[in-house]
Amino acid sequence: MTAPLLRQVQALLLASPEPLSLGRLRELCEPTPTAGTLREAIAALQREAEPLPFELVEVAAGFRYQLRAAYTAQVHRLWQVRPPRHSRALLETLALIAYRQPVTRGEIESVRGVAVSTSIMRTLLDEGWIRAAGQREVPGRPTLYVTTPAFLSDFNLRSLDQLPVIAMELAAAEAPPES
Amino acid sequence: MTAPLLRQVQALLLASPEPLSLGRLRELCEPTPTAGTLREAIAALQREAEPLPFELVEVAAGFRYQLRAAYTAQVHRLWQVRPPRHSRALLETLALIAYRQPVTRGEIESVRGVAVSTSIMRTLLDEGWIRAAGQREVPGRPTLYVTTPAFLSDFNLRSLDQLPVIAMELAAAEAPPES
Amino acid sequence: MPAGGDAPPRARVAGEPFTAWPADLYIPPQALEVFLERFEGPLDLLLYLIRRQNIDIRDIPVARVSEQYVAYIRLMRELQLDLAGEYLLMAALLTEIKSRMLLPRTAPDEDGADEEDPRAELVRRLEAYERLRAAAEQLDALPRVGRDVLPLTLPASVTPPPAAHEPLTVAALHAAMLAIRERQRLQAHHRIDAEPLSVRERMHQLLRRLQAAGPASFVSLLDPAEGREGVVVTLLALLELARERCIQLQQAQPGELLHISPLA
Repeated sequence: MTAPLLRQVQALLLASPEPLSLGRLRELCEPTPTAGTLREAIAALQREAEPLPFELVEVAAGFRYQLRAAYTAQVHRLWQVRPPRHSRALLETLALIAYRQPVTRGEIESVRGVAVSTSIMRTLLDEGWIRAAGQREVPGRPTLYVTTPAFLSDFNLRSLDQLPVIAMELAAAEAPPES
Repeated sequence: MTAPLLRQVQALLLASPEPLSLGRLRELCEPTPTAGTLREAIAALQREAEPLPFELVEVAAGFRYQLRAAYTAQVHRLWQVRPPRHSRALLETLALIAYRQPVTRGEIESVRGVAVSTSIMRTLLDEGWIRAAGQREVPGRPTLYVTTPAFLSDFNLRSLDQLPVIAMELAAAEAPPES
Repeated sequence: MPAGGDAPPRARVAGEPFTAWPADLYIPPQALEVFLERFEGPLDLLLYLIRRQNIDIRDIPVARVSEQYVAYIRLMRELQLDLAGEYLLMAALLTEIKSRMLLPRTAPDEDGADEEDPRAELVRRLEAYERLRAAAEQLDALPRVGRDVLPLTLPASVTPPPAAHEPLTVAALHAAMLAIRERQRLQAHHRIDAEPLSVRERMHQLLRRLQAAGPASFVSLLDPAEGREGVVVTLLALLELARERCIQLQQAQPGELLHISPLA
């Protein structure tokens, strides 16, 4: 006897520490559902969660259940932690990498007008939000940075297109100077 | 705005990596419910979960949500297809608990500078490497974690003294700045 | 406190947005420090000065803004804030633009192409930075895992077989701990940077030392542990002492060792 697809999907999503893509979900369900049936099941689960303190969202890496924002403060009290706040310097660095990728550290510095501290780059790498992706073919061959799918998932985004609209302007800004 | 007690309790239980006792739940809900009301809410949540793939059970340490046994096979497949890899975050969290025990989640976060995810705590608890050992007597009474005998045997250690020595700087750096 | 234009608050003092610079108001030094520390660099400071006065960014009165900019830099120095070199670079750039603005503009050439406004490059950089600042704010406003949303993971009632895990070793734990310590060391280093080294205090130290031990070279007066900031503070203290005629600075040739001797 196999459980209804709807409940299988729910169980898998709740058990997985990471978002699950449609493809992964199809592999894991039995019998293998069509993509359409699976999408319908997910939509039904999303409706079902409406009155509940958690929601089923789609992010870059796939689908995940998450606690609604209104309840997180209470849970943070449980852990006695203040959610980590990120400095403006870090957010500006991350924003530039997100909107202009791939960029080098020098290019970030030239837009921000100040040096980017090593600890900021390290934090961004540690969080898994950015990664090195080759080198720019200019003297010194500086490392190029791009954002990762984990960045999108952690910011509740499905793709880079979903970044707030300011994206357009920033990306349109002049090409990086070849410092 | 406070959410209905039922949803508050559900949110706390879903997000907590370890079982929550009635006492802890009462501390965390707002406004503080009577023990009777709280028990009723838990019973209601248990009934609500009947058609769902997870259940609300009472174990020694308190109440927790878990996936029903009927879904075990499915969940195991989830692990088998891609075995959970021990991330650097997990390793560092375990290292901090091993070297600094007893510590609270907040203390781990303040040393690592980033949030410790619930799934990491859960993995460490599930592996049987760490356990809750009381609460720090500070406001909020956060849970203290220590390593278990299973941790020692899994790591082939006879006692904690056998952990490689780390210079004392770390402990010193943690202390509030004197001078 | 009135808001300065539509500039976002640059700081909060006692919970109140701190947008305008109250001209005649006494600001407790701590609040002032908090306010000044919030600037993310020279572009950020310049934008603040421009937006606060509702100046058209494409028509910056360079002389006035540069004067205000330098006043802020001086204030930051007095408060011993860790001043990045880029701030001074910008001061130099503003001075250069100011002087170029004084030169007569050449007439448009036959293509009708006007000579570029000396401010054009700076305006481009300011606008690019302002967009970045807005982008960072929007990014920060997105619901974020760990802060606003918590992914749920439920345990199975039957724990999955542990075999699938990669083996963990004590060595890996040790390495993880070393990595943490290394990071903390870096952070501790930053904390030292932020610690105010007082020029006034350094002047006293240097004078005592020179009077006790006699003439010394500049290099011998530096403490490597204090880093770049230490060099700057020591140099400022020496210049200050020389100005007050407490010491004498001597150098045989540019680039050679700087010798310092106490004056009676």
